[in-house]
Amino acid sequence: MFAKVFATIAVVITGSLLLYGITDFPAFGDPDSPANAGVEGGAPSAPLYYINESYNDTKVPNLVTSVLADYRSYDTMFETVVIFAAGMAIFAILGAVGTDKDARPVHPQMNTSVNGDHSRIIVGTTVRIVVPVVQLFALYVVAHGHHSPGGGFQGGVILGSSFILIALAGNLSTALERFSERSYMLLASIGILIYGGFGVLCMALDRNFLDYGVLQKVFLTDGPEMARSHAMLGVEVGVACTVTAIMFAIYANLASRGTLKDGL
Amino acid sequence: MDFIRETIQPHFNFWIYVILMMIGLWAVIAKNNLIKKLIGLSIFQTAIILLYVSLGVKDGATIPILDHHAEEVEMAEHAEEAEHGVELVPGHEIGPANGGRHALADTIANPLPHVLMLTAIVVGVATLGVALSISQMVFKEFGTLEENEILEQLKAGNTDD
Amino acid sequence: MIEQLPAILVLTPVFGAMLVGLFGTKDPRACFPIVIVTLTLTLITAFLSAHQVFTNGTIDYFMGGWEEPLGIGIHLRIDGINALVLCAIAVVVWLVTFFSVRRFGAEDTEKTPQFYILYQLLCVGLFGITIAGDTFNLFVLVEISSLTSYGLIAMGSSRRGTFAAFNYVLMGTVGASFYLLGVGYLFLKTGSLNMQDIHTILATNSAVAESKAVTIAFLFILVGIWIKMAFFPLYGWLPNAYSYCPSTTACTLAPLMTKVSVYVMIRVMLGVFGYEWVFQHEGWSDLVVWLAVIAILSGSVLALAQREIKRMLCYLIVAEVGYMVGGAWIADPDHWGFTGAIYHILADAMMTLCLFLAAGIFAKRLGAVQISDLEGLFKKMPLTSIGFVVGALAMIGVPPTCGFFSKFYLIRGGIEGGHWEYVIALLISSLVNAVLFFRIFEIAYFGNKPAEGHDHGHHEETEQGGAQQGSVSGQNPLGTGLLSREAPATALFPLLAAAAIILLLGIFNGPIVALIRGALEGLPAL
Amino acid sequence: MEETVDSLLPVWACLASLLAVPLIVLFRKEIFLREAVTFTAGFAKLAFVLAMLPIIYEGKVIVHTFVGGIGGINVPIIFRVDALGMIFALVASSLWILTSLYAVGYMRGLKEHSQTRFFAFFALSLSATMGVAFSGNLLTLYLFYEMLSLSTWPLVTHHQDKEARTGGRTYLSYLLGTSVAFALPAVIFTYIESGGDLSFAGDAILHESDMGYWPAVILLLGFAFGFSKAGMMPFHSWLPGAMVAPTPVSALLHAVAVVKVGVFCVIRVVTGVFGVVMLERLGANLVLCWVAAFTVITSSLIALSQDNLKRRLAFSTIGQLSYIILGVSLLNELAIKGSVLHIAAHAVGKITLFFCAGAIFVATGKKYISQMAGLGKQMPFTFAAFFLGSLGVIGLPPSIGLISKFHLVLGAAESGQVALVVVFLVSTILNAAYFLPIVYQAFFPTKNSEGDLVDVKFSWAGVKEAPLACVLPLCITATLTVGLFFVPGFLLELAQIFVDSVK
Repeated sequence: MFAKVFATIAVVITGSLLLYGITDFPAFGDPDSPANAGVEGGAPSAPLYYINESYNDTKVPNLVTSVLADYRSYDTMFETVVIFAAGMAIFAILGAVGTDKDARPVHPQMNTSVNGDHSRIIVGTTVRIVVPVVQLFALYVVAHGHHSPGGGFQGGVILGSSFILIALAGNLSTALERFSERSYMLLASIGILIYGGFGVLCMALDRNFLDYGVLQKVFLTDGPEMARSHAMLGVEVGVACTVTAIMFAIYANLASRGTLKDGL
Repeated sequence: MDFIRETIQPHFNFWIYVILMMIGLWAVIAKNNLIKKLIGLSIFQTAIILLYVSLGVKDGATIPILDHHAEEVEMAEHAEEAEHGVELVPGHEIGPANGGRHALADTIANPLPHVLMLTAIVVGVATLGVALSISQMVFKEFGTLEENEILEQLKAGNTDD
Repeated sequence: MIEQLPAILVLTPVFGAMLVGLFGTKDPRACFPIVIVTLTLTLITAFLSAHQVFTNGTIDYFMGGWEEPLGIGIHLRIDGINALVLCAIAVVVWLVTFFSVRRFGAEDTEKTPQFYILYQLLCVGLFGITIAGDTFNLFVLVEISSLTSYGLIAMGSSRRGTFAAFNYVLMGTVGASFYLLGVGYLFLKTGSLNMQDIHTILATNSAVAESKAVTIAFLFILVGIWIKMAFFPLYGWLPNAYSYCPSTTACTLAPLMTKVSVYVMIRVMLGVFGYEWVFQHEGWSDLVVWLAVIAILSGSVLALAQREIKRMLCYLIVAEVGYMVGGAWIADPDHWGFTGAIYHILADAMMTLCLFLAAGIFAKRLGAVQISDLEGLFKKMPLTSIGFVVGALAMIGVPPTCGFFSKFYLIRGGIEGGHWEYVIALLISSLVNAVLFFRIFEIAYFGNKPAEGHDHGHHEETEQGGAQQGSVSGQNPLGTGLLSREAPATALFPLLAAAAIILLLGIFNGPIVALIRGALEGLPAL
Repeated sequence: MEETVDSLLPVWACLASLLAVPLIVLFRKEIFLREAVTFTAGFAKLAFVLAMLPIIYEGKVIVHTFVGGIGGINVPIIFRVDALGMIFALVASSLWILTSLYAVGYMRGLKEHSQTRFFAFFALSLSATMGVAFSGNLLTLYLFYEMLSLSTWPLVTHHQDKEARTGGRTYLSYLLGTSVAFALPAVIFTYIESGGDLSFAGDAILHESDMGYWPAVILLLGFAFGFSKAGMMPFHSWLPGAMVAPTPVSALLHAVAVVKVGVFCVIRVVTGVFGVVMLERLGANLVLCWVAAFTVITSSLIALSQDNLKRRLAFSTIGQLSYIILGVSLLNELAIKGSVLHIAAHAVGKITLFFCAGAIFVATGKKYISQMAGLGKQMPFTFAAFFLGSLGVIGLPPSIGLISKFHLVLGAAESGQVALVVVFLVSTILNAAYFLPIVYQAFFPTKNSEGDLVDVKFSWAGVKEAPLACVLPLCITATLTVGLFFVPGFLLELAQIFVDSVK
């Protein structure tokens, strides 16, 4: 009861403060609002710059991708690190990953499902057909992020979910056979190393971290624009690696309470 | 009625986000079940995402992806009309008042909030995952996810650590 | 190379963490060498950047080279203040690494690689927060440090620990979300995420600066940070979270998380909103200082009521946060409050580190959780005791430890700013700390139940038994089995190093404070 | 402007005993080496102090800035030796050697435990004392003051029993409590009022301040009560509490080093912080005078009723300390001179008395005055020394006490405070009343008709003097008490230099 009264008071206070603040907000959809067009006294509006210049800078039509993977790629790298950290935190909390081989089932047992074998056949066959398609689509989403909605995170999540699908249809051990904990640890680390590697490569070529333009010497492109475009693809691949690995790892750990045995 | 038209209507996105957010906050504080608290937390975070995304909306603008076709158009016209803005997105008339470089900005939504919220979503997912794993541990330790029962157990067994 | 320092600082631990992920999972013995090399590099980098800042001025670093126009890329900035904070962070994490060797932290060796990965990512978060020049980037890094700390805290297997960690996640996330909300409001009114840009806008565009939304933005950012730093009345999560987690985790988080949050608050006040903007609001300063006074007093009183060592230290942190927030909000004309608060960030980081390390050693070697378990400590572990005593004296504020000088500057600020309630609270808290720690010293020195009063001082029979003749060593406590129950060198080294730094910081407070003063003058808003 | 000499000598005088600490711990198993270290350090310290003496006689001041401040923001740690510090350092360092000798005899005689710790902290507290004596600004003073409180705590609680625990608790809570609650704010207030200057060099810190009467009184009392080592009532009860310590500690620290640090600080505050001129202008000194006068009388009365010898000595000390404060707060030349002299006079006198109390305890195990009747025959040297020591404290000829008290009384008369003259005289009578009967009873105990001692239920057969290491120092200090009466010249000269510098 106390909690509810307290919650109501807190909600009313916070809500009225927030509403008090919005009374002098620009209207919804106003193209000249400060957020969209900048404000006097400051630097030129960043969003306007992105819309007008980013194609010239990077030759990537998807503005979200170019902002994400180039202008604000430092953020994005840490976004990937956040995912990675969350994965590590979950392993640490549930405590299964390690070198102890005994903790892992040597031979996956097909546990007897309540649903009986018929449904397993149907589900299993369906999954067997669907998973390759899903994975292919995932790769498309990663690779085509420059031109259409998509990118490393989205593609990574789809790819990770394909493994989750395997685990759901069969059991966790089946999925872990295809994607073991050792491999997802490696893949997750490698993903961020790829991302960071592009950044460090730029530093090695005497430019700031993640200043992809200088990579034209490496990619042998005509100008810095295409180098940026290519580097973004590489970076997205790195993101996809980490996200795939961690998405599946989180599922595997949560579903089995960290034991990585049976579970869902 | 005037109040609705003048205060709520132009800002209805903000009203919705505040209401959603308060629902989430209320659940975080008042709900007894830990999972319900987490659901509240997710609503809370999602409301913020809604706020940001609605910041980037422009009337009559489309998603921030330049058209493929426009690429060639732009390539072709770039040489001639470097000074003036070019229509990159077919199908959108550019009003004379908006001429120049500003034109493109009117037809393309603000990409920045989208980028930010992609990050915020990821952060939200990560937090949720960690919170769920901790709640699993809590369940393992206490055998329940009801906050009051946990508190009772903690009060009863002060020395069992 | 020099101009790349900010990037190197943040990235080195990222790569360290990934290397642990690659090699540590195969062989946990590979973890420690990787970590110590990484953190030594960051330590060197931090000091190099500080040197660079104090010789050549502020370092601005634009990620991806997106310099123009301001705010399209991500901006990192190391100025005179955060250079010092960086050094403090680097020193603390470097020292704690040694402490972690013998698995003082996660008792479960299986978790070693995860522990070190999280540990290094925590460093990334803390470094990143400190040098961030972009409000949203700050949020991302705050989340990295929070997520890793959730993991590190929940790694402990105690019952209370897990529930405390859950509450910490809730509070931490709400705090970070409030911050994000504030940034959103700010973005909505200014259209910018870059701190420097926002600062310029608020300084030049009065329409924006006076809008309600900006005020609300400041409020929510402030409350978000306050939750993170456990400022009164939002400190409920801290004592449980820090006192039931593994020692190594406590030793890292307790000195750093709250202090870095305080720095973020100062950064937001000075670097984003600007000094004039913040203090033009009448009554804010008074209100926050009063809150700080309550924080100091309640933290001290609650600490007095605790029987567990770590919990007591946790409530002291609450009081110390009150010191710093109060100092930052005093708004005295010469900015002694700010000076004191920033100096106290450094001092308190080292003090808290020292005390938590000592508490960790007690828990490990003596199984001492309660204060009363410390009976006869000085005899059992003389070297550890030295470290503990230095830390405690600093907490009380005895010269020449740094604790004295930070209080000195804070009190000066309080007097000049006319906030007598703050001055009195500081003094009361010092006295309470003195009572607290001398209570412990007494137990450690006399034992819990002292022998009945002797009629006169003839102690030879009771104390020494037959070891009179020949063995003079029997006559002093240091002689009997010196070092026998002493902590291992890997735990003693960080403790004694922290104690030494406390003394050095105190003795050489002059130059350090001069640097802080210089940096404060350098701020555009001052 | 005073002439200054930059020299490391004061630093070395401090370090002499500080460096001895690790050596003492190192040689904890070789007691002879350990004690040799103590003595070496003692003589080294005395040598350093003596080496500075000629410079001071020339009217110069030795200054050494230890940690430089930058841009005038900070208060550096400064060592500064003037005549006042010199007198104090001279007294403390010379008496340390004697006390060490005495302590060796006492501790071995009683087979005390933890002797290494004892000697180590003893050396440490001497460093702190020197630091106070040679501090060149208020901050350095405060720093060493606190260091002294902390380093003497293990000495006070040396017995580690219940009584020691209570005594130790009182000791620290009074000393630390008052210094944090009163002295620290006072220091900071001074710092702000003076615009960042805390240095004792040149004019007094606040001589240009236009402070009002009440702020000045509050600040002055803040200092006087904050430096509660001076034992001003009502913050005096730590001193009787500290008597649980072994006697060498009581002797050197609670008759000389610690308590004199208290009055030393008050003298510094009156002369160096406020300045005679400013206090005179405001008349704020009178408040301090009366608090001190009250302490003098009250403590003497309490001392009368104490049966425990060390407690009686402690209350006597409280009274005598207030003499010094009273003297300096009279603000005239004679009284200040008397105060400064009284530091030395009371030190040698009181240390003798404590040494005697300890020697009696070592020889007989008795602590109470009522148990000491008739002891004079068995311990003639001890009680003879006790007699001389009490002469010194009471201020009767032939003792240095007479000289200092004479100056004090004349000073009071000169300032026209008749009431204070009366205070001095009454307290002198009280002093005599609580000291002389002890001696009288020891030599001429009341006997009943059968020749047995009244009140005493045991015989003194077989009781001899305490070990030589105990008796020798007390004879030396007793001789000093008398000897200084005949050769007071060098002390008077130092006191004169100091008085000239503050006027």
